[in-house]
Amino acid sequence: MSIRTRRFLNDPARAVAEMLEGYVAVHAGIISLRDGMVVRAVPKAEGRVGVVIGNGSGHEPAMIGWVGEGLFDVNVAGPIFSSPGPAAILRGIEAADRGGGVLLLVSSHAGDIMNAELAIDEAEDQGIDGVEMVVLYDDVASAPKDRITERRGGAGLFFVWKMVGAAAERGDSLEECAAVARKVRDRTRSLSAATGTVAHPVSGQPLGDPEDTTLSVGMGVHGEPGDRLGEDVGADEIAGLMIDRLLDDAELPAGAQVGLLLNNAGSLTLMELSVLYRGARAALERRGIEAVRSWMGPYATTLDMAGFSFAICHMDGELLELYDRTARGAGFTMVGR
Amino acid sequence: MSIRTRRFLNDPARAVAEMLEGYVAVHAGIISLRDGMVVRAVPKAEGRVGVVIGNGSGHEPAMIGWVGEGLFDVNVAGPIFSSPGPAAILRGIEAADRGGGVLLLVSSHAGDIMNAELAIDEAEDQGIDGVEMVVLYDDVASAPKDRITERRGGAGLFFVWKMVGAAAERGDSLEECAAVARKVRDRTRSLSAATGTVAHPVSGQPLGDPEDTTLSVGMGVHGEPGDRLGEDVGADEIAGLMIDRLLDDAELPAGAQVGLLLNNAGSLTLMELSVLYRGARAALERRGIEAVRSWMGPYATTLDMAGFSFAICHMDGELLELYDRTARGAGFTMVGR
Amino acid sequence: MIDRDLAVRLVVAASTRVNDHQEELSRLDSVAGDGDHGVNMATALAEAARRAEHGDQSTAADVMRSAGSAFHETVGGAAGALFGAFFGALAGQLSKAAAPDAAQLVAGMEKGLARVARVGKAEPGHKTMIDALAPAVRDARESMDRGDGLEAVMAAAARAASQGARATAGMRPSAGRARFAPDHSLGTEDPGANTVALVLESWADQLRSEVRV
Amino acid sequence: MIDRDLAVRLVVAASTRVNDHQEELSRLDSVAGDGDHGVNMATALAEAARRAEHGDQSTAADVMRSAGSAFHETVGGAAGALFGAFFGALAGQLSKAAAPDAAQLVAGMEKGLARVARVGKAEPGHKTMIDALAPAVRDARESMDRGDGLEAVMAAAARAASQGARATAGMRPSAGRARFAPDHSLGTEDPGANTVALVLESWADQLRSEVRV
Ligand SMILES: Nc1ncnc2c1ncn2[C@@H]1O[C@H](COP(=O)(O)OP(=O)(O)O)[C@@H](O)[C@H]1O
Ligand SMILES: Nc1ncnc2c1ncn2[C@@H]1O[C@H](COP(=O)(O)OP(=O)(O)O)[C@@H](O)[C@H]1O
Ligand SMILES: [Mg+2]
Ligand SMILES: [Mg+2]
Ligand SMILES: [Mg+2]
Ligand SMILES: [Mg+2]
Repeated sequence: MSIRTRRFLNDPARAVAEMLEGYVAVHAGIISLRDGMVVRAVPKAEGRVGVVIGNGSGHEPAMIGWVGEGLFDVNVAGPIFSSPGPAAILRGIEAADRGGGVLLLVSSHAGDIMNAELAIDEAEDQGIDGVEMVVLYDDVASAPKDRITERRGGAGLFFVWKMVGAAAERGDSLEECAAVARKVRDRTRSLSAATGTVAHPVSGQPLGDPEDTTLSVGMGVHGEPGDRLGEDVGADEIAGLMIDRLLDDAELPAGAQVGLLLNNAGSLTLMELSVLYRGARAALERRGIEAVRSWMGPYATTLDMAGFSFAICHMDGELLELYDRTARGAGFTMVGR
Repeated sequence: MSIRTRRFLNDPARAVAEMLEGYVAVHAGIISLRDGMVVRAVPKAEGRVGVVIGNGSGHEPAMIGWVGEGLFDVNVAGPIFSSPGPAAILRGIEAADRGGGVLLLVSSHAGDIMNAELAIDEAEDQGIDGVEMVVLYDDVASAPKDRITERRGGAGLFFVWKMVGAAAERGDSLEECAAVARKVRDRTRSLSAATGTVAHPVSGQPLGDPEDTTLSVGMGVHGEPGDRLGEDVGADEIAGLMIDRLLDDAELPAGAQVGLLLNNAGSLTLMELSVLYRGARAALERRGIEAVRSWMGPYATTLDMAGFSFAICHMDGELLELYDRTARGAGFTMVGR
Repeated sequence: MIDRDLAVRLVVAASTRVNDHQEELSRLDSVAGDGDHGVNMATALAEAARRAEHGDQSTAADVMRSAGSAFHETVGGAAGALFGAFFGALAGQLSKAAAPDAAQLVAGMEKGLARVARVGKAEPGHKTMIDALAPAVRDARESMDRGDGLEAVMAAAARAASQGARATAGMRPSAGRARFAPDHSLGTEDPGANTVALVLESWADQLRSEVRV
Repeated sequence: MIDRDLAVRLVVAASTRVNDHQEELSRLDSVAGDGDHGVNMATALAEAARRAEHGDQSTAADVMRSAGSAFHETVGGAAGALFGAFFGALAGQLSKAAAPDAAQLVAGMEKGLARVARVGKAEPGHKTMIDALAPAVRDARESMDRGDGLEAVMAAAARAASQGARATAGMRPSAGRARFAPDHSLGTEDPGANTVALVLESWADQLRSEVRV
């Protein structure tokens, strides 16, 4: 097996810009484009905390599909797999400002953090204040637990996005929103698996070895390599192994309630996802853990990667209340309970 | 490029059964499993028309994701790419019966029609009546317009499913629902394109030549081959060419209003889809056609095929009213206007 | 005479034969179809054999009827519907005699062919299973009319089916999935026609081996 | 003296050089990164060159500041942030003299290195652009302290950067994306270090060609 390099694009260098145009045109009632950024078609109420995120493209529907009621106010999409620069992030901060302060969420990747810090320096220089930044990480494969702050952001950020968006929408203060972000982050773990790799649409370069189709566990959202697994491992075994590793890392007691996310990294079939989900539920049950909320589908992709990730978030009453609130994005909707 | 044969499954022969288990577990509030079939968790009101469809698997989220309020009552999923047999379809008809008659929708493929006809014969033999069957087709590539009834079912069935589901839910009679199905079918056209092929998960056999990565237009939902296009055709050109062919076939007058569907056949990235959508909108505008409703995403897939299809449905007041009604399936939701 | 036990052996023989060729059949189907024909047929026949061996069918007709249901219940698809219809029709004719023999078998194959043609709406030359089944039925009838016994009749049917299957390579399809790319499958035999040939060959071989023993 | 026009020529030279090597740089990045480094750097430098050639910057410092902004506005990512920071710091030092020369250039490179280290939190030996930039800055300073002129100072910097980039092949990464698979990139040079070498080499060549003419 090798990888698909023939893509349905015009000029690849213009792919991100054209994607944004097309995507907002489909979802005109929910989002629009302003200054190259995806913003809410109907802005949040005045005085509320604005939530903004800048990130590399190629992970759609994250994050462009997460702008909307109960979610983000602004998404600044950078080039493929590359954080936008400080100037663009600063524009995003300004656009998200509804007078209640702005929370800048950053997925922990070297480039994202650096550009966000440079943007915040710039904001300070310009006398803009009330900007808070929270760095998010969840991927257990990227660093041992005693160096947890060195972990990178993975699919588990789903839970942070969802709950912070809900908190900001209902009127929590900037400090409260930031506290929710840190709390959810600290209760969330993710781990990914994939077979094969993908090609960068602009350079045409594969991420890693295109001929290597070994199943690897623990790879990153930009194709950073992980550990290899034997060829004949079935879905139940893979799911079980991954869930065990997440639960061990989180040290959850039997009886704990979790949110369970099964994220499609790109080209997995719904058939495979459903079979893996079934395996994960069985693995959770064996450990006495209850999946009280579940979501399955493509959320944070790596282009058309044939892979997936599991994330668990240790729920409590406060988090469930936030999780269940209405959210209306182009790529994620939840009708409040 | 060749194709992915390593799949995240347990025993491939049990993949469909395990998929159904996993899928209904994720979406427990919306659907459940009964006798191997996907049924609504909350049945439709008594006396309404039941809507049922039997189809091969491998096209998810169609049709398992389309069972729910405003959509189907029962989905009978067959083996991969294979219609279920008459016995299973008959059980589906019985399960969908709410006392108002049952509409059996059939996508025009040899096996689906034969098995549906055998099931209806069987139903008659058993004294079950009030069953109506409508055969649906929309794929302009599969037969010329003067033999339109020989065309096969494609992604445009989206519009039929949506509107028939709405009609049945609001209480239209069996004849009225069947009339809606035929009306929408006759006003809908679809056309698909793909590069490369996919492997059958059970046999491991590729559909067609795995080394052939030519872009082909007009292939079927089971990988039936289409016409080839040159290598260097960009997304705008492909979209324009396909939209033109749909409009020519439908003979729509300038000023006509259409619903536009861009269906992901499996592994296309949202980036590519969005760029293609942008191209299609431009092509429609050139012909003076207005896309009043749009939907983009994976609906009827062919496993992880790197392809897509466009469908247009010529709208009028009646159809818009039905299209805009609330629908709540695991794989398709619309909040009524 | 075709008694219950012989019918069971025929179903088992067909299952074994098709199972041995399932990859070849799927490969043929992958050229212009969806690549599952071998799996479909092997799965249905395995279930048919399981039911025949463990079931409580008391006549040959019951065995064949239950084989037909196995097609309809386990695989679906085009070939599932058609082979199910064929076995159902065959069962109907076998049930017309207390001790069914070549006459009922040939009549059953004729009914089966007619039903396959009606359900599938395909004609000879459309590159389908009919292109193996129609000559097989014709030669079986001729053989019986010449006064041949069960073994010879089935040998004639198998020979004709096999030739018919080979001949589909030169045809352009106008039924089934393959019709969407008529030129694509030129040079490749039709998978369903091959299944017909394999089943009839397995029956001819089974009958021959029983006579010899 | 580094005047406005020389600064423009330096930016253009860097852009041309990196553009010529962009595929190689992306290939290096694809081993343990995301395969876009060549595209990133070529895109940013092309925009920097465009601004330099068509812009209305009146000093060398302005040209370098606008190059830094080009990095921050067009590419983002790790290298975008870091190279943008480097050019910004360089511009800051150049602006301190009316007629900036080797002294301001070397001071600017030192400031740039410090800012890259602060923003990126990486140290020498972590297999990053710092492993080319740090020796380059050190040798440039030594050369200047020996009394060398601009051309010789830049030649020394380029030599050291190039050696530093080669040496990254033997390192295990502990910063950037590549750190997640430390062994994966053993034997492969760091892409960002190579860009540093290419840029400084293009500047050394440009200065040498101007002296000769
Ligand atoms: N309309 C038809 N009439 C007769 N035989 C048909 C018809 N359609 C398909 N077939 C037979 O079915 C075979 C394909 O069977 P199979 O692959 O199991 O089903 P499917 O096409 O549903 O995947 C073809 O090779 C052909 O012999
Ligand atoms: N923390 C860091 N400190 C110094 N240099 C870094 C750091 N992280 C990355 N780099 C440099 O950036 C290069 C990668 O740049 P690039 O591929 O353009 O960005 P990205 O990693 O965001 O895709 C690496 O080769 C390395 O030289
Ligand atoms: Mg990058
Ligand atoms: Mg099939
Ligand atoms: Mg088939
Ligand atoms: Mg990179």
